[in-house]
Amino acid sequence: MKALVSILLVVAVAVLAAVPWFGSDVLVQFGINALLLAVLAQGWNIIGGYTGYASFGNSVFYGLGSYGVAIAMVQWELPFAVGMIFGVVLAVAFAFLLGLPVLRLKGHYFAIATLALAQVMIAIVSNIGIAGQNIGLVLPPLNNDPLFYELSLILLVAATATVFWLTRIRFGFGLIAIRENEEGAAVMGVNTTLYKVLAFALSGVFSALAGGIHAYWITFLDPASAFDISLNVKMIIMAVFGGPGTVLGPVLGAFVLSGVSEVLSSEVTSAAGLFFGLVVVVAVIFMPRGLADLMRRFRTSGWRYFAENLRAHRI
Amino acid sequence: MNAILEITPILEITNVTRRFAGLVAVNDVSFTLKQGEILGVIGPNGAGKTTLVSLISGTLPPTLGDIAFEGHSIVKLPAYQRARLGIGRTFQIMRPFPGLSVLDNVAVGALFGHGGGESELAKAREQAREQLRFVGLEKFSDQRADELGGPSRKRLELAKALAMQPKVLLCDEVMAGLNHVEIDEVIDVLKRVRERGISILVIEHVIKAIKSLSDRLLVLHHGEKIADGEPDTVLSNPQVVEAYLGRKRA
Amino acid sequence: MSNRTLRLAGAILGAAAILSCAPAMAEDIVLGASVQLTGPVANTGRYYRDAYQFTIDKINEAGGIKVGDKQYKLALKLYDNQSDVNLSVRQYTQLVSQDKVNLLLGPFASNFALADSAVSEKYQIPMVQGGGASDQIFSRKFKYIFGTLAPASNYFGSTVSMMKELDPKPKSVALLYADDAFDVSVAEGTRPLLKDAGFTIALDERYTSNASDFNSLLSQIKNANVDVVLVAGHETEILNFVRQAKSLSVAPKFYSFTVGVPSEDFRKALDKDANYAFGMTAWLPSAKLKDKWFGDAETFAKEYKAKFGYDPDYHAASGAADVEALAQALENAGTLDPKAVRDAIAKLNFDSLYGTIAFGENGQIDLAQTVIQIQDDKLVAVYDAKGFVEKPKYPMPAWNAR
Amino acid sequence: MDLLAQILINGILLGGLYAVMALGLALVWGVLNIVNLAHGAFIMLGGYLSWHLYTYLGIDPFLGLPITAVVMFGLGYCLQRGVLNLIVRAPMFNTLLITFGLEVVLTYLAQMAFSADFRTINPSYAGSNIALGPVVIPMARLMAFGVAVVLTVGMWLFLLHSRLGRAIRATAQNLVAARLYGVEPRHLYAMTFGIGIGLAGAAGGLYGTVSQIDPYIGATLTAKSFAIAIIGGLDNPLGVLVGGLVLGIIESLTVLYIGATFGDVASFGVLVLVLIVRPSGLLGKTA
Repeated sequence: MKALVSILLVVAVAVLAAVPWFGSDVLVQFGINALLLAVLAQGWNIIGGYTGYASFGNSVFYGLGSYGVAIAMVQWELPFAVGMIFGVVLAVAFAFLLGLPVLRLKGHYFAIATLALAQVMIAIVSNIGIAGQNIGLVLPPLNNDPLFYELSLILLVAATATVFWLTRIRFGFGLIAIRENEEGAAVMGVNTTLYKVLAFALSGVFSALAGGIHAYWITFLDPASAFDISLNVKMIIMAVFGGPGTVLGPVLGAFVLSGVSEVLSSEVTSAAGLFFGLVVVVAVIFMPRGLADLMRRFRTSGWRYFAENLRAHRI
Repeated sequence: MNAILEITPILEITNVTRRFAGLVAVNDVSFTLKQGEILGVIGPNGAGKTTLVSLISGTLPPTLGDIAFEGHSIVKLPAYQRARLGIGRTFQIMRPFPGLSVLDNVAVGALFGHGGGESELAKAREQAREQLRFVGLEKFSDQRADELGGPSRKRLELAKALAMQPKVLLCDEVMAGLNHVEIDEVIDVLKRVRERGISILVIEHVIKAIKSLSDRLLVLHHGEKIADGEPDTVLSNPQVVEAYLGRKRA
Repeated sequence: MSNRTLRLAGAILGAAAILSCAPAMAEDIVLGASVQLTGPVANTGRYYRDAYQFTIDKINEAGGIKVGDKQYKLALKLYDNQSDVNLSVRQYTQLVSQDKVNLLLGPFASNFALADSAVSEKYQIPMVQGGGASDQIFSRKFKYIFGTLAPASNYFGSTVSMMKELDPKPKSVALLYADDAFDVSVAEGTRPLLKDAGFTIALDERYTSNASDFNSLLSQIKNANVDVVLVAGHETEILNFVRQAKSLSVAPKFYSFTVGVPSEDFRKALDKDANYAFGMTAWLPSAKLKDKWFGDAETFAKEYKAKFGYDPDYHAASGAADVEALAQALENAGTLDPKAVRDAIAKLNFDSLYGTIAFGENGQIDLAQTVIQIQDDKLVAVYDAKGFVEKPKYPMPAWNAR
Repeated sequence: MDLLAQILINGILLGGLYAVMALGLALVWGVLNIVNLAHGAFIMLGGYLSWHLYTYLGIDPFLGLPITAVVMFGLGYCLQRGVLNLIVRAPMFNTLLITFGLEVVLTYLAQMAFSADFRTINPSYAGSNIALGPVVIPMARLMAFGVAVVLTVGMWLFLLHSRLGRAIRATAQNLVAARLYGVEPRHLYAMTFGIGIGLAGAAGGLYGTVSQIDPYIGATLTAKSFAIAIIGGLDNPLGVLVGGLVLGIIESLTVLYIGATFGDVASFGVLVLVLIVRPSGLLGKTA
């Protein structure tokens, strides 16, 4: 069974990697977007799914990564790779400086504090000259979608491999222990503060890299789109829809929801947003534990699965 | 027994006070726990027993006073560092890692506990399995922790703490809610723990259970220490009787 | 994997497959666009949807256009970008690479045009857009982007010229502008104009786009006792600004706004309070503006209102001009080849309902702004390149003296 | 000096409006532990309702507030009873997500029903004001402020002295406490959410008299409401009033002394600071 799953995964990655050779330009475009969203969902999975902290600040990392690339390329005329590193440095610095105080907060308070941080970043960057204030920065265009696609795919594989690796090492176990019972983890010797900050930073690294790739690809960046909170909500929805705290759930969730959303925006264009909202509401009600849980338990429970969920969570 | 009592105390609590917004939960309490000793702490509900455990394990900072472990003050150390020095605790309100299997719950202790723990997952799970065998939970290894019944959870708490390879074990009401047979089993487990050289501080509400287990008893009442000594002497102390029986005394 | 899992996977693949089967009409020339039909800027986005469709229908009614020796009809492929820049970039790519549209029409707003012009440049398909006026769009040396809005930097040009001739001549000016690309361009262009004309800038404040509370800024304006207030912003901001000015009794001698004044929506929302407000427009529905398809601008405005139930403003006219520019360029080029059409667009010089369409070196059109004012609930042109058209109501009376 | 006085008055009046906006959010969050991301969308709906009452029936927006509040209460009650009650015991993310989904749905429905055009509620006195020497007090804002104070104090008395209010407060501590007061929990949840939404509706009516309403104002208003609720604390309506005033004054002063693009830096910066230093809010009980 394990071998089968590994083979399937390798095949899936190989097929995905081959898309630019047989797929249309639009499919590649859609792919870049879906892959980057999957990276974001996977990045969020580290802090939200494994560590249990509902971060609304991951769009800050994404924005810092975008601005790292944009500032380096536009203002300093440095190569893309240097910009990516700069973005990651910004994100990690942010994770340590603000993670320390903010990660002491629990539950909704943490969520709201990170939400506010994203707002503050929009407001601050709108006033920073080197970041183009609220007008934004225009990057030099690079007409090479297959490259962006493969970069995104590599990043997603790296993020997923990292998460898989986390599940088999002490650090990952510590994060799960924090999620399950933080006080309990502390008295068993888990350095909760350090672990949380590290998880926040790690999750930030992937988000920042995704932001960097996206900025160079879309060639335009302004504070509202870089620190977009609805992007953060999207990554949470995707991770939660797929199954938070699982290795493949967030990726699956990102692919499925990106597909649904893309079909909606091209087929029922004027009501796409409405349907997306309805899908979210219905999904939360009937499968609050995500696709991964659905797949695991649907085999045994069948359609009763949905009724069981309802019964378990209502009052 | 006397020989053991002479050695330097493993845990020394000096004039510790903890206040919560006007309420004094623990008031100027001092005592020692000696190497290899089993010290019972009793007292009525609200006497400050659980607070005391939290102060020692580091989940609560004391308002005043000092706590020393093996002669060094640990009062400024965070909980995880105290755990790594060798202080293990169980929780009265049992809070396992609900989503993890019973085995992995215990493995967390082996991975992080005393001295920083075992870094390899496989070895940690091996150690965890041993602890489960020790407390008699082996057959539940693969179940989710939140699917365990009450009595089994008490044992899980013990196994988790033991997997940390602690030098001191703080047990917060591990016998509450158990029947006679189960209490006897736990007493047996704790005695075997002590045979490994681990010092134990047992907090208990039920006097009978603790009397046979403890080398020494300490009584808390309204956050203050009102007695400390041989179990029989302490239990016949009129102040203790009053505290426990309260109004019924008349 | 179980059967059920496989079926689920199948459904996902199926969803992806739907993406790859949007048929394009073979005989028509398809123009593609992605505009804001939903989301925060949808109320201006619809001008473009309506204008594009309206103009294309009109051209088709007249038999379509002749390219080389073949007669073609025009068709529109339009997406809703939900006021999301990233989505609009993806939709333009889809239009070009999947739907294989022949030419592109633009989105509304400068930040969208800025991002979307990268797509037309990348695929070398010309885009004529009438919704972005920021100078940034045209300073990138792109060859495939053309704009039919007058340059942002000159929006207040005619207003400043008029201010010099007012009696009594105003002295001090407050310049307020939102912090987006377009409005910053406006402010940067206006500052030197004011200085050259000898006005003192008493207050020069950038504010956050979408701000809804102007009480603090208004109090500062009142405190500085300025004669003129110039605001470059968005319609909702201007609306709040005017309402709050009234409630704080702030009445400078003169105030003028980059947007709002020409739009019916704005006048309706403010009712009588809209009076005395100055604005500018590069377009007025005048019978003097002759047009090949509509006859003249007045007819265009009438038919437009009859069809959609609201008055067109310069956004709509600019959108109509975009379609006409493409149609004219196709006829001139005599081929559907995008590169040839691009060169034909660059050489365009024809009269339309919007004015003379001729693009400068950078791809932007240069149209003079006419100063307009709302007088007795009606929109009146007061000053254009040739001087006063109608007497401006100046100075503005205090709010309680109206 | 006159300018400063005027700015402070502006800030205080703005703060009153802010307080009403956040009152319902704080109640729902504090009692039901539901972080309602759709709160702003309900304010928007309340604004539209008030606008319709004024435009088509000629009902003064301030006199129409009770109608708006009652209708919105009904909507809130039904939503909690029919939808949100289904996921009360699900993991925390889910309430965030479902209310986000609701926000999207409400926004789109509003756009379909009311179009993207903005609306204003413009009664004859909306632009009038009272002059106190050099300081000008806008009428509509003053009235909105009055309503804010009345609603806040009313909420406070209701929670403190009515049976339902006490049951609601008890529920904030313990989910099943409602039973002790003889109230069925499902009903109590729906009542609480309904009251929260009713307050949001009233806030929408007030908002329409001083600013414009369009289908997209919700998200910003939600963010603002969070800031206010957090700054003031969740367990006391009077705290929310203080939170609103603090935020209103800070924003006005920031615009005056630092610049008009720094208002959001100030308000959300204060929010983060309060969260870090005093997570229970300025007036909240310390944990």
